[in-house]
Amino acid sequence: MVGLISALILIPLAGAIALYIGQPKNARTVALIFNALSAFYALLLWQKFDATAPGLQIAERHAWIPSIGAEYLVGVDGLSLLLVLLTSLVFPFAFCAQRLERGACALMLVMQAALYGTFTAQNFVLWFLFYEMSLIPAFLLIKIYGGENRDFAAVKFFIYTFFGSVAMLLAFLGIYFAKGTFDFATLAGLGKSGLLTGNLKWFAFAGIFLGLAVKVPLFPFHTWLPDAYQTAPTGVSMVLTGGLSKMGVYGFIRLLVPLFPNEIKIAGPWLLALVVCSIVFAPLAAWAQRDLKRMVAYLSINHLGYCLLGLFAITARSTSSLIDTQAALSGVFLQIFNHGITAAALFYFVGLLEQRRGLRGIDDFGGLMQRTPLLCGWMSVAMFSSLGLPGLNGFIGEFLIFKGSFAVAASVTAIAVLGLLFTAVTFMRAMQSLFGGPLVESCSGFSDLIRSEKLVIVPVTLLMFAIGILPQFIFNIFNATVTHMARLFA
Amino acid sequence: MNSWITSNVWLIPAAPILAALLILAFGKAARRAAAPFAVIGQLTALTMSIFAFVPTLHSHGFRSVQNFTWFTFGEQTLRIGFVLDPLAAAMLIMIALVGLCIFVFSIGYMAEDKNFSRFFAYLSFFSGAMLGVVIANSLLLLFVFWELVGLASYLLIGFWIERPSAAAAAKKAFITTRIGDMGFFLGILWLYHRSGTLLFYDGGRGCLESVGLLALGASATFIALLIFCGAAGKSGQFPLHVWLPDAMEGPTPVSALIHAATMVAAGVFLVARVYPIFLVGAINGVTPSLTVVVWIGVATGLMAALIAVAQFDIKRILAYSTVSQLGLMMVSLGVGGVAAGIMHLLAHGFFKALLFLGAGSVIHGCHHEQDIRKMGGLRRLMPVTFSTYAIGMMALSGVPFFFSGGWTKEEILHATSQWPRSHIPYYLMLVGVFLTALYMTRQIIFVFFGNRRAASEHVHESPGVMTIPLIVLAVCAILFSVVLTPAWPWLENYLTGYPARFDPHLLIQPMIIVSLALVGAGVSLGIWMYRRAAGSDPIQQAQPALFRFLENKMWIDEIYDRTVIALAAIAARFSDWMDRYVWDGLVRGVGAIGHFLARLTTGADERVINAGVDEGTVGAHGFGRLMSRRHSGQIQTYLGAIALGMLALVLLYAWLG
Amino acid sequence: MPTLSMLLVVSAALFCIGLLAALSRRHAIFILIGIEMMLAAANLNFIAFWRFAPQPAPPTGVMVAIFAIAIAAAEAAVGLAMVIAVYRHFRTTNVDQLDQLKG
Amino acid sequence: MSTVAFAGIAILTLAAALAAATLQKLMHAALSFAVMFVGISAFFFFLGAEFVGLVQIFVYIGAVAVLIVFTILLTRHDVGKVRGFNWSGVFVAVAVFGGLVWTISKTKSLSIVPQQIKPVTVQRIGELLMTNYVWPLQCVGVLLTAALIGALILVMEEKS
Repeated sequence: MVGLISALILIPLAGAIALYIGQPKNARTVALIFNALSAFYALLLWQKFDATAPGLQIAERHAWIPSIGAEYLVGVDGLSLLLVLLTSLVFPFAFCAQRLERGACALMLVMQAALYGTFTAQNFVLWFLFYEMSLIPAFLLIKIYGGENRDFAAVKFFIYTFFGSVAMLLAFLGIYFAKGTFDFATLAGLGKSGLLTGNLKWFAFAGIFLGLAVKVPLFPFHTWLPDAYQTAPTGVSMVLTGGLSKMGVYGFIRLLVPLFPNEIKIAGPWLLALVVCSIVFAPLAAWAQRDLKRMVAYLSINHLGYCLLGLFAITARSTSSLIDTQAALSGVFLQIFNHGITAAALFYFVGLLEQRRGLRGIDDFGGLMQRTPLLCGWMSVAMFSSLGLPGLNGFIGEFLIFKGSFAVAASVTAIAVLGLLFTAVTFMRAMQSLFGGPLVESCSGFSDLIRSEKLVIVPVTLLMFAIGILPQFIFNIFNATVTHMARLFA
Repeated sequence: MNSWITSNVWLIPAAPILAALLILAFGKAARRAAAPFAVIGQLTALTMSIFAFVPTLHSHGFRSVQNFTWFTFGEQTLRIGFVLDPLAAAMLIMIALVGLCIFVFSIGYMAEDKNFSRFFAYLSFFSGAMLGVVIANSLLLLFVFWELVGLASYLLIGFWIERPSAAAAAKKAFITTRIGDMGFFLGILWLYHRSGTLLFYDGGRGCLESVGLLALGASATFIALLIFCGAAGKSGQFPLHVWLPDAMEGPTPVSALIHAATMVAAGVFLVARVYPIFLVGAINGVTPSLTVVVWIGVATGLMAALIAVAQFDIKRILAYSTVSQLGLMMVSLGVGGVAAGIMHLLAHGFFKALLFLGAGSVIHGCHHEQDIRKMGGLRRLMPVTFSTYAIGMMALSGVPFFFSGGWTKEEILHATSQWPRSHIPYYLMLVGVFLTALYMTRQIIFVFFGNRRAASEHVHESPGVMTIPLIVLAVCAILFSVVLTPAWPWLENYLTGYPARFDPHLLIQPMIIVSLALVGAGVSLGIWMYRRAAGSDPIQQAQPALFRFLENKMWIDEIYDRTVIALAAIAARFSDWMDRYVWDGLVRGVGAIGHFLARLTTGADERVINAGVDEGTVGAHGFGRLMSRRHSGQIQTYLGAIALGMLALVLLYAWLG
Repeated sequence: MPTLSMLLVVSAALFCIGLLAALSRRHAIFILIGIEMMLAAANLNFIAFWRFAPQPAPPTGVMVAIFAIAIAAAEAAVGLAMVIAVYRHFRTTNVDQLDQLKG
Repeated sequence: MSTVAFAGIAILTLAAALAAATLQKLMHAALSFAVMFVGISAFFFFLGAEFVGLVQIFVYIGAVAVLIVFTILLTRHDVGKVRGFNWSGVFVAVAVFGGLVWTISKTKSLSIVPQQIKPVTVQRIGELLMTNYVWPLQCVGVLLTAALIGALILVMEEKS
């Protein structure tokens, strides 16, 4: 009998195999059917999930390679469930965004399975397997289906992330030889008293940090991201930002913070400095971009920076009170989810523009408001959500993060607020030159949103509003986990 | 009904917002229904506001609070709520009433516009958000509505987004206010951190109540100043005032009016709402934060009044007059005259709305000409507009006895004169009053008197749908003074919570003589100076340098362009450059070192150097080629790499020891 | 008596000379010679560690060295056979010109 | 084992090794190679592993060195032509040597002198080979056979 989570992981894989063997004509439809199935399972998981219990739930445990302490252990807590739901949401969204070829659809499904695995695995070996498994389809998707400059971007992406992964693997081997276990929960329990000693401690910390920082990415390990996001097809960019980048933040929460609480306290100021650089420099760089996709990519770095700001602020200082810790953690979780939706939506809109115009430079458009008011209106909603306008989803997460981090690191937070301002400036400039001014001739033939596009964008936007106005249903997923983790970190 | 509305006060902003959503949902199909929807929504809000107003009259210091949990995070809850007190109730009525007049006026003014329905959706949305600001009982909820007001103003300023100037003005407004809002946001965070709650009133535990205020301690000054940043951004206080005059790019009278009568009042309202925070640690009613408010207000008021003297655009004159009046209100709040400031805010809402609608009527009649030098002699052609405009002008100038503005201005001057710290603000305010009378006289002479000029041919009076709101507002501007007189200071006592008594002896105050003299001097000087001015300005001829300085708004925009904006743009380009060349260069450098070592082992020195140079120059393809080149196929290269790798491991092992 | 570290230094030197030969020389036979030297250095380490271990110790080092010699001999035989085969095919033994693995 | 003898053998071995690695003439290098193995065998004798030392001499000097010489003869057309020296190899080798020596010097537990031991007899080695090490022995046997056949196939004349 296959468990619920295993089924969730296997469904996209089955879809990929079906696409490969069956060679169906309409690959996207098949992929969407499998997505619907996995979404159904994800909802089932949500339904079975007991939101009041803090620990691991619906776990499946099988022996795998006992000699090295590797076992097949999957399960969900609030954070994992949140990310599983996000994955189930972003992938159909991405499939709807673009008519991908059969091979690309199969690769996307493999990536989806890997993401489900990453977010549910509770044993390092298994987790790492899925973590790396997502890398290969991402590489191939960029390399084969990417746009201009794809070879360079793909290799850079691969080498970069792979380098980070190797560092992390080495670090974990070190931990394994010291402690003899790969189990997350056991390791987290040992983390308090210090996992390792001497220089090895810092070596392991740096290795894991590097691996995750590249993935998120955190300044200054982010330079692969603009290239990769820029050249990848729209759907892949959406998945990269909506799913893959979350693996890094998830890793920080699940691995680095529980395993190295003492080291983070020492390295805290440096980490916060990097985060602030991420938050301030990324939107500034976004402002200077001419390519819309690159712009959104940079803003993505900025938004993930907020997640890490909250996380590092509460873990870097031992003085943080319970309310601040819980606020920051809730904010981080919510921000993860929000960013997944919002950034994917932004890439979706850039894709729509590119589809209509063939180009996506910010100067290639102008006066769209006259020609395509609906497109502009819905795109503005996504932009306002991204810049943290109250009433939309971005605001609550950011408010909670800043609330938590302000209490412990006021000066850092004050600088980070600049990031909010620069994000607004960037979006304002984009709106001005895309929507405003006289209608550019090359845009005069644009069609407004068609029915199928509306069907995609309206539910997503409604979700943004729902989270922005009545967020309780999202908080319910992870409140118990937040409480539990806050005790752990305190 | 009365008690029902006090416990469901949220319905007041909900009505216009619902109307906005309905109009948007129907889209273009709702063109005919848009205006009725919006007007009904606004009318509902007004009715409910009046019903909400009634219970506040029953008892002095009435305050009804409904708090509820917005969401629970972890084990903590975030609570927000709504409050109804005299301040909120008075603001509600002013906003709803002025808003209704605008709505009706817009039906006529925007009749030709192809995005008619969208315009009404925005207007309703704006009105709802503004009403929400007023009744919020939580600084966070207030911030939420505050930002929504900002969004609505962005949408309305940029309503004619196809005009590049409108798009730029909208962007400028949003970003400038957002700069202030970032300060406000930090203030909220700080306040939340210190007091543990963002509710204003919460049965003694709110952040404006004694326990919450005690918890603030010395940080209260900073929190107050940060919140004031937000207020300064919204209310166009120096140095964040630059967006307000540009905001006149919106649909002529309507958007301008919103930025003149209601939205900009939000900043003043905010300061009044969180006034207890400003007062923490006050000695004689003076705190450092309030002192800052006073001086910023004085600087704004005087600067804007000076600039207004040298403008030729009918709307810009009014815009600067708004900035100047807001400065006045801020001074009033800063010196302790909270009630006076709010009274002036309410009165200003009416007469400034009147003036802007009048200007809109003039512009409409003059076929969208806004330069006052090209108008003239409109007095006979547009009699209704003229007479209502004259009432508005006198109210704004502060002519005593009959006009609301006169009474409130005196109250403010009175409060300022008693400020213990310094008398300079008082004298500067007197200069401001004089200048106001001067530039309003100048404007009215240019527009309505003298001979007809280029734009005043074929002028006609506006239709009834536009003039009736003018008349309503003019009546309001006069009648409102009934509750403002010192003889029966009903409104002041209503706001401060004391019962009002009628005492006719207090009608004549010494201040009224000063005020009368100044206004009289300003008006007479204006008449004397501009009487003969036909299409040109006497100051311009007498003092061209000074005039140019004022006409160009003291070059503040230009200074910002050269400093702040230029710096930010440089920072952006620098970030991008760092990213492309330094951070990415580091990564490529690491790759190049690996490549270099690999090459070294094959001993092809020339190729190493070439490849190194290539690496620096080829850029895009370099990395890919590099990766393939490193696989030279030569066994010795691999062996060398293995040896170095082993060495690295050995060293690592020894170091970890 | 020499200490263990002196022996290890000698074997390290031997290893590095072998590495030098394997990396620097163009001729395939030199590469083989270098590899044999490195193997011999490793054997020396095995024996030395066995000898310096606290006694009594099982002669594991000796046994491993014997096996290593056997394997090295086999490697040398195959390696030299390959040199001959390559020479026949390409008419050269210069490894610089053998880059069929190039990517 | 006296320090003097140790130093002598070490110098001999390393000098021969260096010669084998750097001499221009292949034949000279092969001879130096043989000399180096004599030195290594001497180390083995001194360290009490007489049997390994003997095997070393038999296998290397008797078989491998001779094989090398044969190969040189078989490919002699090329011998004079392949020249050149890759100096970057020196860099790598010196770096590795430095790293190893630093590691050795840093490891405190290595500065020890040997204790007295019972010599390991050939009989004991034989017993061990037939008991504890019987599986590795079998594997080596297979490996040697495979190597023999492989070498034969490699050097067979190419058809066509």
